[in-house]
Amino acid sequence: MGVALLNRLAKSRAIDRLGLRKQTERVVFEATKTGFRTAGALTRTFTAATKLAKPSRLPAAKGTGRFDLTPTEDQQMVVGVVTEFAAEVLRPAASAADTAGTTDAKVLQQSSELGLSLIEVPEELGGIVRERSTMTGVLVAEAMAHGDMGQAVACLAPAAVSTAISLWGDSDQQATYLPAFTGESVPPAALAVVEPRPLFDPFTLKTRATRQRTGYLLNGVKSLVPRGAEAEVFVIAAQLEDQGPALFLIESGHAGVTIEAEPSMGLRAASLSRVILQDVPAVQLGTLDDYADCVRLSRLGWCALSLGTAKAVLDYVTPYVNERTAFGEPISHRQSVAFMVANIGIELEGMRLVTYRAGSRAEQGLPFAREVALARRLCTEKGMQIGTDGVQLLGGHGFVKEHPVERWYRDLRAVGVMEGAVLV
Amino acid sequence: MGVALLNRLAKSRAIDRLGLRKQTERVVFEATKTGFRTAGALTRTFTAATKLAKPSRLPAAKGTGRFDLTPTEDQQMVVGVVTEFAAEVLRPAASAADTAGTTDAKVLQQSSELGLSLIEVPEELGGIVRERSTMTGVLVAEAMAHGDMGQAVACLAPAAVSTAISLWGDSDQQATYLPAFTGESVPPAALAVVEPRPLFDPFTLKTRATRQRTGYLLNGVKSLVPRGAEAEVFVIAAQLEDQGPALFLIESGHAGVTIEAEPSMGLRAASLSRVILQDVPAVQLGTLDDYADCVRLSRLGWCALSLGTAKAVLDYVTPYVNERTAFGEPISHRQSVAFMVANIGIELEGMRLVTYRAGSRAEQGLPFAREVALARRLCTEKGMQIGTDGVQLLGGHGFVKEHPVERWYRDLRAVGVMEGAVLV
Amino acid sequence: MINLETPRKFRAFVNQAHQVAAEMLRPNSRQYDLAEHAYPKELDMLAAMVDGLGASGTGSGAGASGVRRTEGTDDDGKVKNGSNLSSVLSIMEMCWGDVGLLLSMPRQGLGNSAIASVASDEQLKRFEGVWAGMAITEPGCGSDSAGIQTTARLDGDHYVIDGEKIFVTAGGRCDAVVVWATLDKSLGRAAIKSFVVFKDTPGMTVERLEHKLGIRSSDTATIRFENCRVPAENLLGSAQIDADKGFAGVMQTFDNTRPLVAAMAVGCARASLELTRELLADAGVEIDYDRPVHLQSAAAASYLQMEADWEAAYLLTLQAAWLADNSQPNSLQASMAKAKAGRVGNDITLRCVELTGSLGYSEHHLLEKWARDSKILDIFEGTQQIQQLIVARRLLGKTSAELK
Amino acid sequence: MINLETPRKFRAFVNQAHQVAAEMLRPNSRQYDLAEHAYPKELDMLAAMVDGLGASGTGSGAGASGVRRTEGTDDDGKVKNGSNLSSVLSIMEMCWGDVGLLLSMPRQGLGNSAIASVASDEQLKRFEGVWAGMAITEPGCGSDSAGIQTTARLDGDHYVIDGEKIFVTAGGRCDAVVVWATLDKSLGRAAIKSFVVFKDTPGMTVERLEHKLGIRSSDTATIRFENCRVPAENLLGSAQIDADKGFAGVMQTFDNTRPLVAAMAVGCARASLELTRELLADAGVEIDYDRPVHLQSAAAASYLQMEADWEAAYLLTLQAAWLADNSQPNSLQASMAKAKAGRVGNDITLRCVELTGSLGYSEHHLLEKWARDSKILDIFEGTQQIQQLIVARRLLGKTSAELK
Repeated sequence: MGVALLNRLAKSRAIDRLGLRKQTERVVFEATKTGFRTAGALTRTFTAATKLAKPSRLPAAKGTGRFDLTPTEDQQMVVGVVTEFAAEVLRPAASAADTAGTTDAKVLQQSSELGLSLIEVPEELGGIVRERSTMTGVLVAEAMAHGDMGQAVACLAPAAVSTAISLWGDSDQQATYLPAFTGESVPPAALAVVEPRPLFDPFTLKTRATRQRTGYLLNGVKSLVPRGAEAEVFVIAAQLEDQGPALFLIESGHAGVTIEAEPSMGLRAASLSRVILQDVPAVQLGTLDDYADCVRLSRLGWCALSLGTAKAVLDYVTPYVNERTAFGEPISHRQSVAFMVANIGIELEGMRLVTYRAGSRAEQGLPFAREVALARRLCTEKGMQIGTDGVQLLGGHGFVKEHPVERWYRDLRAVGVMEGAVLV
Repeated sequence: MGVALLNRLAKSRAIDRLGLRKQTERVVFEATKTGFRTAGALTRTFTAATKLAKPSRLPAAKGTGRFDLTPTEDQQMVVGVVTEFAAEVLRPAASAADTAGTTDAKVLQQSSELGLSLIEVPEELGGIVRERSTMTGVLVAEAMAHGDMGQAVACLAPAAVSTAISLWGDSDQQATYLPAFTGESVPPAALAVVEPRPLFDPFTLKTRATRQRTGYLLNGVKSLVPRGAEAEVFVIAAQLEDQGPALFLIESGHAGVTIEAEPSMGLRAASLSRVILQDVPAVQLGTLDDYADCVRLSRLGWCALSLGTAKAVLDYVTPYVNERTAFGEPISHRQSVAFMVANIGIELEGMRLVTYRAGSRAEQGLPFAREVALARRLCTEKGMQIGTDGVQLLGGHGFVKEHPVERWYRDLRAVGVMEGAVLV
Repeated sequence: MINLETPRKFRAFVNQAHQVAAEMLRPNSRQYDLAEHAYPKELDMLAAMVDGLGASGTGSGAGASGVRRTEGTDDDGKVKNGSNLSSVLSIMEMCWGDVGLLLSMPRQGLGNSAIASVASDEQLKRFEGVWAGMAITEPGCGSDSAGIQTTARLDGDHYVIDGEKIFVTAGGRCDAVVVWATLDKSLGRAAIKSFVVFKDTPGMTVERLEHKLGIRSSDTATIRFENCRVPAENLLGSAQIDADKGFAGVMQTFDNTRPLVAAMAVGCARASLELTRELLADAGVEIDYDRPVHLQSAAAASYLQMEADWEAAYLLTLQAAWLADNSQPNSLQASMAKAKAGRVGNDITLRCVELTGSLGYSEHHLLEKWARDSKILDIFEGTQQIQQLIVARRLLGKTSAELK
Repeated sequence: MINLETPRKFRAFVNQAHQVAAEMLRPNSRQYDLAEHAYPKELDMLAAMVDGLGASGTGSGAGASGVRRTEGTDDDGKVKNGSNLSSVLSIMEMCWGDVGLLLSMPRQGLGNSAIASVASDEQLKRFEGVWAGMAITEPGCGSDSAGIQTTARLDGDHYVIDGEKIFVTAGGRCDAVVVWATLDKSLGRAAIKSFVVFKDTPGMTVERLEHKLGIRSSDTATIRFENCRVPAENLLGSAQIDADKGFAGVMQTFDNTRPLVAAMAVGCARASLELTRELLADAGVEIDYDRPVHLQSAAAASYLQMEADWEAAYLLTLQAAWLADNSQPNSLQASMAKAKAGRVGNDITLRCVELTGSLGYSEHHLLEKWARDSKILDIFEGTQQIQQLIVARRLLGKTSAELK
């Protein structure tokens, strides 16, 4: 990172101080966006700018050989800013965004100004990094979700596409798309992996890519795609004939792209949608091996999100159980309450360390499939336990929307279900 | 039941009063029976006595159509006697039997005088029942294991064979073997299903039955067979060529029968063994469908045993946590302790009801595969949880053999591992 | 004779309840989940049907009002299968349909159970046909029923009630609420009594709760009492403060209502299990009850574990109701049923969403809704923690002063 | 820079420890489990080797004595990977071999950790090479360290110790025990101090515990002190009763020993996991880290869940040691590690027996032994419940008077 990052942060901080903190009112949409069906939302034309001779590839980060849990100074700075954004912007807007079923345009604009799409984009392509920065991605996703998981997913959705193109795109793809993501107005975009069926396996896809004279045609249905109705570019996971699953790039302007609202239990601020593809022209992004990495890095992103939300639960219930009294003393003096809080703390710390290990291995170019699998197991299960315990600790109050724990309960269930959508 | 049962009980009670209660000393074997390898132990000749024209078959018990958790008067009487036997004989002898790796001969003799082998044998064959009595078997196994699971398995092992022959034997087999089991001296015998491999499946057996001109030849290895070294008759589960798994009867006197000690984590009083079969002549017992029922009824027996041992844990820890003090009051005043006891109570009650439902359905001739599967799931998992929580509640004291909880911990682990050995 | 099957005489009745749930509740489920504050008009017709069911003799106790314990021996001196059992069976079916709608069913509120539990015969008759909500919880005391601050002061032939109650289910729609209030704070539990207060009583204000995680079709209200005068004869049961019986009077209600809430959790979880099983079958996963669980697919194993826990919750619930029918003490078993069903119901519905992936998580199916609805069932009528406290006290022989 | 891999500089050392465990501990494991009271003579040679390892500079802190915190900055001002971390890594390897034998290792007792934790430099030197057990628990107070009844009375230049200690690991074989005793019962926690008492001291009687569930190769003793005179300079650390520091003095020991016990649980559980994985592979079950868990076999899913919990316990343990190496407070993380590793270790070893069936349950393999050994690791050095209490107090900001 370095200069590019500092510039970014200085700008975003200024905007933050002037703009969002002073907001006093927010438009609340009364109706949820249930039930629409629409065409794709392409509004711009992507054309190749200056093209590199060969695609830019970030090298693995060089390790120190020491066991260390301290983020780098760069990471501390980035996380500091994102934490502030999450606390000052995302958290206050979370309830309204959940009800509206969408993230406010101003919040999205702010987040793109923070440079969230640049964390894995090389400096030479207008990004801010010189080597792999998976751990930074993990820390950022964690910090965002501490504010609100739903809006975090909405904000991070375009970054999944820019990261995928940086990591695996050819020089054409990098030249065509990345300038938009590194510019002033980041295009809505989404990485779509899930398909609507029980026991979905991202390595056995029903969406098919059929080879054409140039490129491919995609057919299939993608599910739980964030901001599907707005997205201008999609990265789509599809079965490449008899070779296996791979990633494909499409633009949403084609007539074969239909978007259906898919409101769900949680993540409502992310405007989840189905994306229905009928003979949509596509280009392949990366190799079959890259696809496996994409699935893993995306799962890692969901783990990171779960850390933030689970931490939000812990931070919320701690003062609550200390302040609330029953039988003449704080309910935190009862072991059943106190131990529930202790276990939230213990399991969260475990989730965090296992996720960090996976992230740090990925960043250093070490094999990380095992570590991601373990992190996903923990974050799915213990994360949900933390969500339901959070509601339980508030009793009847936890069940009503005056308190955010019910939303975290709904959001945390997404972690084991989601594939794609975010990438670190 | 009726008269036959009453006679039995009267006799056994008398013996009990005169004999076992007054015992003051017991031979404790210093050495465990580790490491022996021996031939089968046949000491008698089984020949057909008076033979019925067709095999005796117990009809299903007739239901009342009412939801009812009250045992019949007959059952209450039987369970009363067995409970006393378990408390007065099995429990005091448990620690020594565990150390010795065998159940005292006097205890076995006593238990056979109780008529444990007759619970599923029709009156016309010298038994005590006129209709299926699976529930009685469940209640008896539960009561026995409240005393000691290891000795209970040793005592109930012959009953598994007499029950199998009653339920599925042809008139020859019934005439040949049942008289021994209904007589004064019940022969050691065992139902052997398990084979020594991980993820053992009783429906995919490696022990093979090869068809001969008359009967079959068995080859294979059976594992965790109670009292294998003494047993005179075995009922063996084996793959019947290409037809599927079935039961076979063998006598242990054949030269192809070798017994190896197989001391294990728990159930040490049951003298678990491997039984190695090389070209051992055998006759088939029952059909392929009968075999499936045998597996289910045996699993049900293990569920019943787990209920008794888990209840022993609850009964033991309850006064313990009330009497033991820390921080100036009984440790039961701490919610972490009290809730652990509460959960033992709740899960045990659930295990009990699910097991009873399976038993009562079996007895009434209703399909019961589902209910057995659910009972086995619960009893395996919650039973083990109860075992480990029992030790935990005693802290360091739970880890030493001055208290029985460490033995229950070891025994309860058997429940999900065992197949065969007992039958209800 | 031990038998844990649905009683023969209730089978037709349970089938009818299932038809009602399948044809009237389930189809309206999503609609009233989304339209949180709309009154489900289908319920009036339904309530009439339920009344009919109750009166038809095919089964007594079709809903929450069927929990009264009748003294005396049964016709034939044998074990009795009565209205407590039929109530839990019917509520399971209804909640397989929709928990929120069941909770909105006219004349079948938890307050009706309270009346059925402790009212005198005269009162029972007087309050027949009244739809009654139940008002126990107060803002300051979540689970501490003994710490109630609402007071009832005798003034002539009226009691004057002052205080605030929260989380009153059907509090907006019902005709009356059963209110717990203390006659004398200094006398502790024994002084807590319940009162039937009609909605038009001056001094009573009802305010609807805005938004909830689940059971959104049912309304939940906050009710304030200021100098609210209630006829003295609306005090349920005895007005005497009997220190020996302690909490027994009003607490008896819980012995009857906890199995009902357990039944709700059991019904809701069964809905999740059934749909999940269908969806898994579509994905090629079959449940095999004979094959060892570790040899099956992980999804099947997960399902089997859930089904086993469900079966335990189901039977614990039936047991608690059966004991009540047979005039045996059931406080322990009622709390065991509520504890197990509450946690298992929540766990199952959440895991079913995980297993069914995006189908379960999105609103295409009702699985995500059931995972939201189920949570309250581990909280109201005594949280998981309260139930464990009660079970522990009973097993360990401890008073509430010793083990708190 | 965040990196959770084994430090490069410890890799060779960890490999050596693994070789020792594989070649010297594991092959003797069953023998000394069955011969509960025999002294494992192989250990003397082993202890010499461990001493050599420690001295060779390839790694410091090969065993329990390596937990001392050194003040001052590191050579290069960077994050430090020191003897706390190398100790837990080495103990994990050793306990992958055998927990009971590790606990019997001369000069590497938990008492040595206590000495390393709180001794002055002079004492550290004086007690070098002493094999020290740790005597905290008393018959009357399981987990209540503050309720210690053993007294130490100053008489001239000696302390006179009276009391009884139970569950002293290696209490029979060690050279000395570190005894917790109070200087003044009326002053509470602050008055509790630790003393090094040599085995030949008059007034001290040692009695070996007969039979245990697991770790049978290690000896566990009851030790009684009657008018037992100990040189005053054997009081570890400061003799002053500092009410402000409270328990801090002796309790500091736990911050160092709990990660060690967590490491034992992690090592033992890894042994179970590895063998189970081999046996499952024989049965045709492979673990796939990419395929969704619900699509794999139940055995693989079960394995993955165990491995995930194991990984959390492993990393929590490393974190606690790493904090100690870097002179950061680690009480919270030490208790988190002990809580998670204790319960997960027990759970994993028990589930591995279930998965491996009769092979796991019988003595053919060591799986059943590991399921017995693991249980004590969730009990000693503070039970699961004590760890949760400590974690809860820290997270909630509660004193031990408020949350008990």
